[in-house]
Amino acid sequence: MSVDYAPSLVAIIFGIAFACVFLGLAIFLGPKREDPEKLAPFECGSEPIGSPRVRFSVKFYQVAILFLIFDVESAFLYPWAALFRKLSCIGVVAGTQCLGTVTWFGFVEMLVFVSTLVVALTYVWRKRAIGWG
Amino acid sequence: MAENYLTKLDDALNWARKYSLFTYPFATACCAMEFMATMAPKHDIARFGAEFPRFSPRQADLLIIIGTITEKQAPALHRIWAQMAEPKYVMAFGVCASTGGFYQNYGTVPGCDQIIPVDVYVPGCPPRPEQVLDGLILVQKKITEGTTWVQRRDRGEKHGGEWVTPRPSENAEKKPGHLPVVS
Amino acid sequence: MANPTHESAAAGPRQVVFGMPTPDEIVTERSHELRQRLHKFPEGEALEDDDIELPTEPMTVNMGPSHPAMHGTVRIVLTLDGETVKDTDVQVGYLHRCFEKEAESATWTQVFPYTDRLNYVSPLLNNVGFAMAVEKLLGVEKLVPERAQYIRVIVGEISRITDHLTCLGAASAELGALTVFFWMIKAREWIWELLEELTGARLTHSYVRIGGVQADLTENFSARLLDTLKRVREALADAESALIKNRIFRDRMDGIATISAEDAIAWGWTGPCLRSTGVPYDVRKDHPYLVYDRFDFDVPVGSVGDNFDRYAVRLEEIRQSMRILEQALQQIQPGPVLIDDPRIALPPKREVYNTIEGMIGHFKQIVDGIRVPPGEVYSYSEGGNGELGFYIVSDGTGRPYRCHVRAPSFINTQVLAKLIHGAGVADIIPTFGMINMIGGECDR
Amino acid sequence: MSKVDLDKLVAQFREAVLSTHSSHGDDTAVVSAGQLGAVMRWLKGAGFDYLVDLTAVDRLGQEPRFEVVYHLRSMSSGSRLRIKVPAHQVEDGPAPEVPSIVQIWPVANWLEREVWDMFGIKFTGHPDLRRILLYEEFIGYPLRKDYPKEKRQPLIRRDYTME
Repeated sequence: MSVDYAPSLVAIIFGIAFACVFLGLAIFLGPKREDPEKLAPFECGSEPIGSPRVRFSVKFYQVAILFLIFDVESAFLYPWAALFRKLSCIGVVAGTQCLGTVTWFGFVEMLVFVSTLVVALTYVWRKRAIGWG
Repeated sequence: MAENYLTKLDDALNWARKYSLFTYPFATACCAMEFMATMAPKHDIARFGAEFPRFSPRQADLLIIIGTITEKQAPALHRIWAQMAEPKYVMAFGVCASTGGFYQNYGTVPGCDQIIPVDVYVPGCPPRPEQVLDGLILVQKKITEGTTWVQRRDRGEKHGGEWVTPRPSENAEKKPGHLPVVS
Repeated sequence: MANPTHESAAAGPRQVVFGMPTPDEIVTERSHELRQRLHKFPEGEALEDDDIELPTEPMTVNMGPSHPAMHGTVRIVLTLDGETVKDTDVQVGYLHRCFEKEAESATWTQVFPYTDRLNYVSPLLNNVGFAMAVEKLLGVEKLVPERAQYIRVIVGEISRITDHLTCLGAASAELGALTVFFWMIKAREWIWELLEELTGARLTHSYVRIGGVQADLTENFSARLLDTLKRVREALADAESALIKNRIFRDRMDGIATISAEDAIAWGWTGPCLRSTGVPYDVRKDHPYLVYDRFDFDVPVGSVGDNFDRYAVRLEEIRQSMRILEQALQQIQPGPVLIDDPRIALPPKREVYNTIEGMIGHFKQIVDGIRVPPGEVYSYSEGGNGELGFYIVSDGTGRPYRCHVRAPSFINTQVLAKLIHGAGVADIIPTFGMINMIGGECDR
Repeated sequence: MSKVDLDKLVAQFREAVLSTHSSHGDDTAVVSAGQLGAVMRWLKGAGFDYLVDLTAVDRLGQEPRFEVVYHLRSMSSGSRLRIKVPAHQVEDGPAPEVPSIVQIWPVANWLEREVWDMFGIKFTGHPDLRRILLYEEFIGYPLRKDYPKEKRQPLIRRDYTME
């Protein structure tokens, strides 16, 4: 079945155009007056002390990466949920009704995907990488 | 009088800027209580588009100086005003911000226009919320007329312009940034 | 042009040159340190890579004067290790408006507008405190008419309610509960309307005079006050139901910045902060002044002394103040509101225009001020944040020789450094909010 | 504080207590600076576990020009006491010295810093004596009687001619 990609193309173009127009407006119409005091870092009105380039504890990086992994995982659920009816139905799908036989394929497929990540989650949990202690 | 300076594009821009003033509430003293009341639902400042306080000078248009500015606070005020993105407008909220009020002593700056240029002074100690909203409408009117300090400076108007500003007396030592100490 | 930043004496923040150390500097510096750490571990264990934590540098951040949570007038130089606070240098004084120097050059009555702006959240409590101090010095505190004392208690308790409403509202807003902030400010707005009718101003009332109060209560004031209190009670009930059992709020407030009773006393805490640690010290109960001994109200006391206890004590204190108000409104009797001693109180306008003594008395008192006999006195009352004391020295002229304010906010804020050591950066906000530091009173 | 405690204090520190009087219901004891630490420690032991306030008064023209005033309160009995310590100021000589009581009551830390900031009375033994209400560049001590009220020392001012 030929899937017509035109609408999504228009949406992408519109999105990019929308962003560029507003950024462009800000850049071209906004007045520019840079001077050293304006570009100094803002520290609630005080003289900036210390340098922002300081070695951070690795905890921050760890928590960020772990969040990224499980966030991307949940991103995969969306397309799966959209196609769930098609996946678990051999035969024609009429709107919300599956005319052919209903199988467990869709569900099992996602179960495998999620369970591998649950294994990763338990490992991370046991190593206390998530906790902030 | 000021209209002929502005082109159509500036008109449109000023109209947009006028109705979406993001305020940086530089709140220090008793006027902050009245500012809370101005923000609160009864005297709602949101009706004029200035509802969203931005606590970073980079994202603020209107610097509202709320309360007394002391000598120790003055460098912080100047730094925050300098770090504000253009175009920036300043409103002095209350008598202490405008002239130092009844704190004429060694610790208080006699008015924040000794430190940064101010567009609108709202009298009152503390001013009633209606006065504050009136001051805000005055800022909006000045923006459309093009008579705010930033717009004058962009047009290159020097002090010779039609508005009068206090001049340091002749015997002031010519070091930049220091007026004679009033003793 | 801008002054160089002050280097705090304690672990002073290092002035690091603004720029990234070059890679080879990093390698040489770190590998030397790493090799040292490796030698310490026995051979087998050193290979376990979990234990080696690369040394991190403390980061110095300004929680500066113009910060929404710092009420705009306190600067904290934080030395952070990641999220936990290692060292703090709390700097106050950004709202030092020289109250004590101004008081020395104003007559006794002219000091009242300055006292309004000390704790500008509960101005009438300062007025009453100052007036009581001068009356104690004059020796006339017994001669103040009874109705004036009742009115002082009434407006004082109303002012205390606005103080706690503002403090709880601002603290909830800083924790993200903006709706509760708007409810509390709405409730405060109703009260301000009432006070504006009575005193003429919403915030800076200057309503109390030496020897009484400036004007009598407006007509059916008590009926409207009771109605306002009913509406405030409803708004308070909404706010309490929204926050008290809210998981996020409780996690941010429970067990944070706990302080023991001994520490609180050693650090000079008074008021709701001290009562949250379990010490039932309230000046209205321990040293009853005005007519407080005629009302029965109890002093809410916390148990653990953490942020939530301070929140709950203030919430309960609002209700106790309402109880006092209701009893005071029943017990109040008609009568004069100002002492009729011409040397202290201004004569009524009728006399000033018609009689020569009234005019001269009025003129002398306005120009030279009230003749207060030389001496010194320390008078104290229960302010919004604790024991508000006035130490006054008079040299017999019409102007105070020395007028020192024992500011509860200044003394309560001192222990902030100890409370936030080792806490997270996010815990500074509720802790500072619950101490309720008011710039005008802290820096005077 | 009842008369008894005042007499006990005099009995305990015969030479340290210069004089005692009681006005407007506040009992006052004037103590010499040298013995201040000992008197305060004794008073804390005697139940005055709460330092209410610490301030100073500049009596320009009288001999002990400054007097540092302490207010104490006992949490248990609720009695209060005022201790005054004279501090001499030699004509433009060094700053007057008073021993610090931060070790006894930690609350005195900021209070003493404020008295140093406003009066220029040095507290020996104070861990971190710097200005607290004013900025470091401020010269002079404003709450002294000879400091004019409106003598400003601005850190920063806008220069109109430069714009």
